[in-house]
Amino acid sequence: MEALIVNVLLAAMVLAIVGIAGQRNLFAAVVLASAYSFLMATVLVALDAVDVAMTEAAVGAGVSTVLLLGALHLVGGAEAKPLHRPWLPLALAAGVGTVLVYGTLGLPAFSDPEAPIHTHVVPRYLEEGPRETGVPNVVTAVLASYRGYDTLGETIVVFTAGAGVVALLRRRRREEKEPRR
Amino acid sequence: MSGEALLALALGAPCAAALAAALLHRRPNLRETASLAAAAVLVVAVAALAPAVLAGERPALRLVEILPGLALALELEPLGLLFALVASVLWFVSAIYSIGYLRANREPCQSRFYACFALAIGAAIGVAASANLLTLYLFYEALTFVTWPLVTHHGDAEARRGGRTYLALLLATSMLFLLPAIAITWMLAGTLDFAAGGILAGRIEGPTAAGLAALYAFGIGKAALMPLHRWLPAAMVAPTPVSALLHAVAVVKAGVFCIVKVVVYVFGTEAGAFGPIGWIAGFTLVGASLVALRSDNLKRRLAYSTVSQLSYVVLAAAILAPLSIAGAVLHIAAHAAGKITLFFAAGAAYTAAHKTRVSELDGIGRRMPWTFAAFAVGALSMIGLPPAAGFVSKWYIVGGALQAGHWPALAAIAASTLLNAAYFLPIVYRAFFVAPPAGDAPHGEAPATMVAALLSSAALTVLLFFFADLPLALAARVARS
Amino acid sequence: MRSDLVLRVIAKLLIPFLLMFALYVQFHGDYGPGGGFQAGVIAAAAIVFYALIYGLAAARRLLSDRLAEALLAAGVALYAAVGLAGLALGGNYLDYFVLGGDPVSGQHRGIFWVEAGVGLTVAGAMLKLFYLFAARGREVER
Amino acid sequence: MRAHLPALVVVLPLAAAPAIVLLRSARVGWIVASAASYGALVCAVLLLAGVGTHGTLSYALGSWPPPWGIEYRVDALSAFVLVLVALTAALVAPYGARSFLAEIAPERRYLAWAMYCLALAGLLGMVITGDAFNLFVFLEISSLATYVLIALGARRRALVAAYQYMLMGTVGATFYVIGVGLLYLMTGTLNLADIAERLRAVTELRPVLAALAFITVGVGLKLALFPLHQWLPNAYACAPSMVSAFLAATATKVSVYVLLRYYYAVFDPLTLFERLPTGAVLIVLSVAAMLVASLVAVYEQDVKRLFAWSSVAQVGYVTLGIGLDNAAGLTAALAHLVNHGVAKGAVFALLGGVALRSGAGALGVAGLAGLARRMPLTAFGLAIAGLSLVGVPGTAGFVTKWYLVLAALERGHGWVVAAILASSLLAALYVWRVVEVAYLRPAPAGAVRAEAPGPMLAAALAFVLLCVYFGFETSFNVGAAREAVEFLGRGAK
Amino acid sequence: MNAIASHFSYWATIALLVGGIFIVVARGNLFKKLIGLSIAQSSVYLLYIAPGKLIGGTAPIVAEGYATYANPLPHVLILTAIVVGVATLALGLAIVVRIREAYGTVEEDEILELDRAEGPERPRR
Repeated sequence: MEALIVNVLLAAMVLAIVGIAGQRNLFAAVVLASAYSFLMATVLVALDAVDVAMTEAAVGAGVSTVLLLGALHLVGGAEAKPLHRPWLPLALAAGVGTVLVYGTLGLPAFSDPEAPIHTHVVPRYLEEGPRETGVPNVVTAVLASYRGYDTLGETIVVFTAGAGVVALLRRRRREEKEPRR
Repeated sequence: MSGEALLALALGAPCAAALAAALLHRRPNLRETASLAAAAVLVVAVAALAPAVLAGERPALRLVEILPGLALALELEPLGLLFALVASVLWFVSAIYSIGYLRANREPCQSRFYACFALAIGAAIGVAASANLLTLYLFYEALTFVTWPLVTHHGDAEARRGGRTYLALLLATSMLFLLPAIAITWMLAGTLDFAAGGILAGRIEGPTAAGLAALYAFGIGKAALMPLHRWLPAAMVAPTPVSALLHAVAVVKAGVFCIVKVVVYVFGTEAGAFGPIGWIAGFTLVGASLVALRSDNLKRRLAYSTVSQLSYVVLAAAILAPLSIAGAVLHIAAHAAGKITLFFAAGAAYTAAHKTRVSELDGIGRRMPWTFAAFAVGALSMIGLPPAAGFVSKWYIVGGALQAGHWPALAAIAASTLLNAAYFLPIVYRAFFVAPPAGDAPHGEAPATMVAALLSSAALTVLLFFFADLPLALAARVARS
Repeated sequence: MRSDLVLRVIAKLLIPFLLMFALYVQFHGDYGPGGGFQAGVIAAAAIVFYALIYGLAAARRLLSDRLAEALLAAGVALYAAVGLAGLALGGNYLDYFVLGGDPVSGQHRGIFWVEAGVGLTVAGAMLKLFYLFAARGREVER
Repeated sequence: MRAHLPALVVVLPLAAAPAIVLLRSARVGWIVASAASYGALVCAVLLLAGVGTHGTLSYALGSWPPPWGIEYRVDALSAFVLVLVALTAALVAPYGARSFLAEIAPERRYLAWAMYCLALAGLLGMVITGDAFNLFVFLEISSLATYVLIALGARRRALVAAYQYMLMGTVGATFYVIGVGLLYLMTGTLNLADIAERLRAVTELRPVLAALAFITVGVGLKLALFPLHQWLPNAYACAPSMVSAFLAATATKVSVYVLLRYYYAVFDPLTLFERLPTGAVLIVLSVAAMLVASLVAVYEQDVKRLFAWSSVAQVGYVTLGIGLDNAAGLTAALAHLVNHGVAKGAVFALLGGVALRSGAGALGVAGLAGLARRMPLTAFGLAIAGLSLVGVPGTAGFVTKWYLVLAALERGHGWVVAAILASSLLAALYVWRVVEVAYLRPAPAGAVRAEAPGPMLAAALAFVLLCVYFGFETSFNVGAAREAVEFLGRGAK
Repeated sequence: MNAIASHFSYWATIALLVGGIFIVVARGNLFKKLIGLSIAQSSVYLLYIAPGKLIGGTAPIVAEGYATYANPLPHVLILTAIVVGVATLALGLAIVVRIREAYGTVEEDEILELDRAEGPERPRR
């Protein structure tokens, strides 16, 4: 049952992408993109990834959309060119797809409890995590403690992007003080 | 002083001279004194090394091990000593000459000239004393690069074109053929150190050997085997002292020297592989002479004469008879002395009378008797007539060819000798026995320093005929190994 | 739109709750979904909301560009500092065990401060991005 | 403290970045950044020494044992690359002070310094980490910082270059993550050593092969593996001088390291090299890169682009060494990381000085006319570094060429030897184009004799000296490389 | 049939990736390319998380009465991936905005045209 819901949602996402690819009105594309993110968030909930779903909703559907709209406002409305001779890109993308399909054919089946990812490293997180870190939300435990260094990196990525955008978009201090003049 | 120290001195003096030239470019006199002094030091150092080498020692200097088993090292053996002697003595002579030449012709950026000139000699000494193929290759390439500024000295379009041909040919050959040849040698022999009897002895035979020999013969483009000889005439855009020292002595001799060295110390007993190369050399011998015969520009004619004379050495080396090897070694010295005289004379004619073509030289001998007397001596040496050094070396080469019963070689030598006579004697004849054209601006000899230089080199040519024992001794030692 | 009283009032009422919620998400992350990252986004959203209603300039008076930038850096600095604290107290980098009396409390402390760092940086970053893009927008309009 | 060097070498520059942003001053930023760079260098050197004596070091971040926590691994290979990156950083940091002053608007300078620290930290982190996903995170840190640095270039096309790079770089990173994901799904772990261990037990190879493909392409995009190199020429040509020098010497090198790590430390147990024509493919692509890119460089008019194209070709040398897959080849590849690094660092650093003096955002070959008169030292340095690119004996470049030729001969690939020599001949062509203009063309009227500012010139000449030094004293660029090759289990039999 | 059911999630993921890459490559509009890019990035989320799901399991927040939990490790990784995604997007948009200001367009071919018109020698300001 759950699998079915997931698959239906996935199908909807594929449609959304097709829409984006065909759409020449950028505003519509942005709207579709944020719809896509919402679908993604829903799928993630269905996959029991609540933290991720929450983040995706906040970021993918929220922040990204705001950013896109803000930038769109500066960049301007519609795409000039129609889709010109898409065959080469299509072939390229399809090639990537085929390699990946070939690869996934050998992967363990959906929700197979015997799959390596359920048997190797994770058990300790689930069994010992709460005791070792005193945090019942294992995601938080792994995020902040076991793989805390990754999270430091992640924070720095945010910092890099923030500072980078400042470096790219800031004006001389005078202008920055009062944006009207 | 120990051999090691002397070698270091021999290598250091030119570098010091270069540095001095670069630093003293505000003080011409001091600068030129410095380069003369360095030249003198070099001559003394090399000469001081001679007795030891003749006594059978091998003065060696190990600089640095670049890669495991591949060291930058010097070791002076008879052949190298001879080349070093020739180069150093003639550097001294041409240092005197170039002072006069540069000043008389008001050449630009003389400091760069002296610096590169000294570096070139340093590189030549390095080639002469190299103990292994890596060191040889390093100094060989260095020689190419430091002479490029000299070839393009005038910096005009023609100089640039000449410089390109020069660099392109020398670099292409050394990169495409010489480097792989060395690498293959390393793979086969596991070492690159020169050794009597050859490091490839017993490790290589048949077509492989012939192929490798060809790689070496053409890889060493400085030997100017046809069809890779074009760089030599192209380099004649350089000021005359450069043409004289580098393209009569240092560069081209480095080329043939490398070939002899490879034949003797790398292939050794396997050197039969060079048979085919002999044929190419023979062809070059005659072909170049023919071109020389047809070219009116004096320096160009001399250049082609050089091409053919170099092939004497290659041919002699390829014949492989002990006598011919000795002849090859001797010819390196003999041709150097004779050819530098000729270039000096040509430069003098240009400086004093601004004449560059053979057809303009009518009666010039009456105004510049000393210069053209010297020219005559050089010409005799080229043809191989007594009393000039060329006679001795040719004698040995022919002897070697007879030893080996190598008739085609003999034929080629005979033909080119006739051709030599045919393109040198007319010049001498014009200079002395044809009346100068009317309305020709009167002029005398070139500046004293130049005349002194060319007379001394001419004298050297004659001396090498009468007192050939030292070079002979060295040559014999090389031939024996 | 700016002059709409109702909106202003609602906003006045709403924004504190938004910030409260942000704090909840921040510190309840140990027990339920959430954590510094989501909290940072929500907190930033509150200010953005304020800016949309009271105008960019007002928002910048409330929380200046410089401050946003400082937050951006301070969060990372805090996170890195926690790691160095681990070093100072004789553990490895980012070692929380040594931060408290017993390992678990140490872990608690470490996670708390680390999440705080994440929250600060994210909030600062989102705010700064909004300010910059919005400011540009003004210039385009004029 | 010695035990914590693995953490410090990364954390120093990492922590420097926020500090700089808090202090908001370009001058302080420069001081902090330089201090961080030198600190990193010291740590890296100590680590290299430590590896020499104690062998591979493992550092558990957060004291969580791997594979549960993230592990830092310092071995002969990673220590070698660490030193290379840190050394470059230490050389360019002083250079940057003056070049940023000239090229970057004042209100952006301190941010540029922060970005530089982040780029450095990211690269170091990629090298030292033993965790597949942590590698991705640090890859992104360095990439994002790099995009910004490039976009700060003086000309508007810097923006386009940065955008192109960002597009291709992000696709590459995504591919990498997919590859790692496949590996994770097959092994359930992210620790590289652990993955390698558990891959031995894996029987179903299809996902692993796909992972190999995706990781190769993903990393290949970052290291400008022909034909995935399109981003590189513009990026290097448009970036600020210091950034060009820094990137040219480090960025692609680190990616090469990552590729090596995966090939030899992760996939090797599966003998994928025997099952797949990976080596052959690499050889063909590399040869294509060496010839095509060099040819483009011969006809390029913009000097910085010219040498950027040459970088594509030189990366070809490196990948060729990997493709040949024998002791000599790998030694050549690793040694060339250093040899090319110093040569290109020198070239771009010197060109930065020229651009500063001639005041042009971009430099045409013709713009170098009379350089030997205007900036004699610069011109000379350019010639020397160029010779190293050509691979003339007595320069670092020759060492690489020698080993490459030996490796190709060992494999019996005569045509590869020919290609190597041909491409170095092309290199001679494009280098000499520049040298000839610099030495034989008269300087434009009114050109004054002025070398680049002291610190810039000093840093650039330091690179040049290294080009020559590594040509004679090869205990680091070859010695350490051989150690690393031994470590990779491809040592000379 | 069984294979399709058990691997559908993977293939949907792949479809998303392919779509994203297609948009990036085929579209000439820099803004649109970025949308495609972030879609391509987001497709990876599912590749990691879908296999972590266990039917009948619950979110990895340990509590009484639950035995099977979804695999938390992919969640952590993807949280990072999401952040990286938005960071890249923000940066990309900033660059696009600057390009628009510098060139007056965000259409790839027009920009290349403008660059070709402006020779190699001229600086920006």
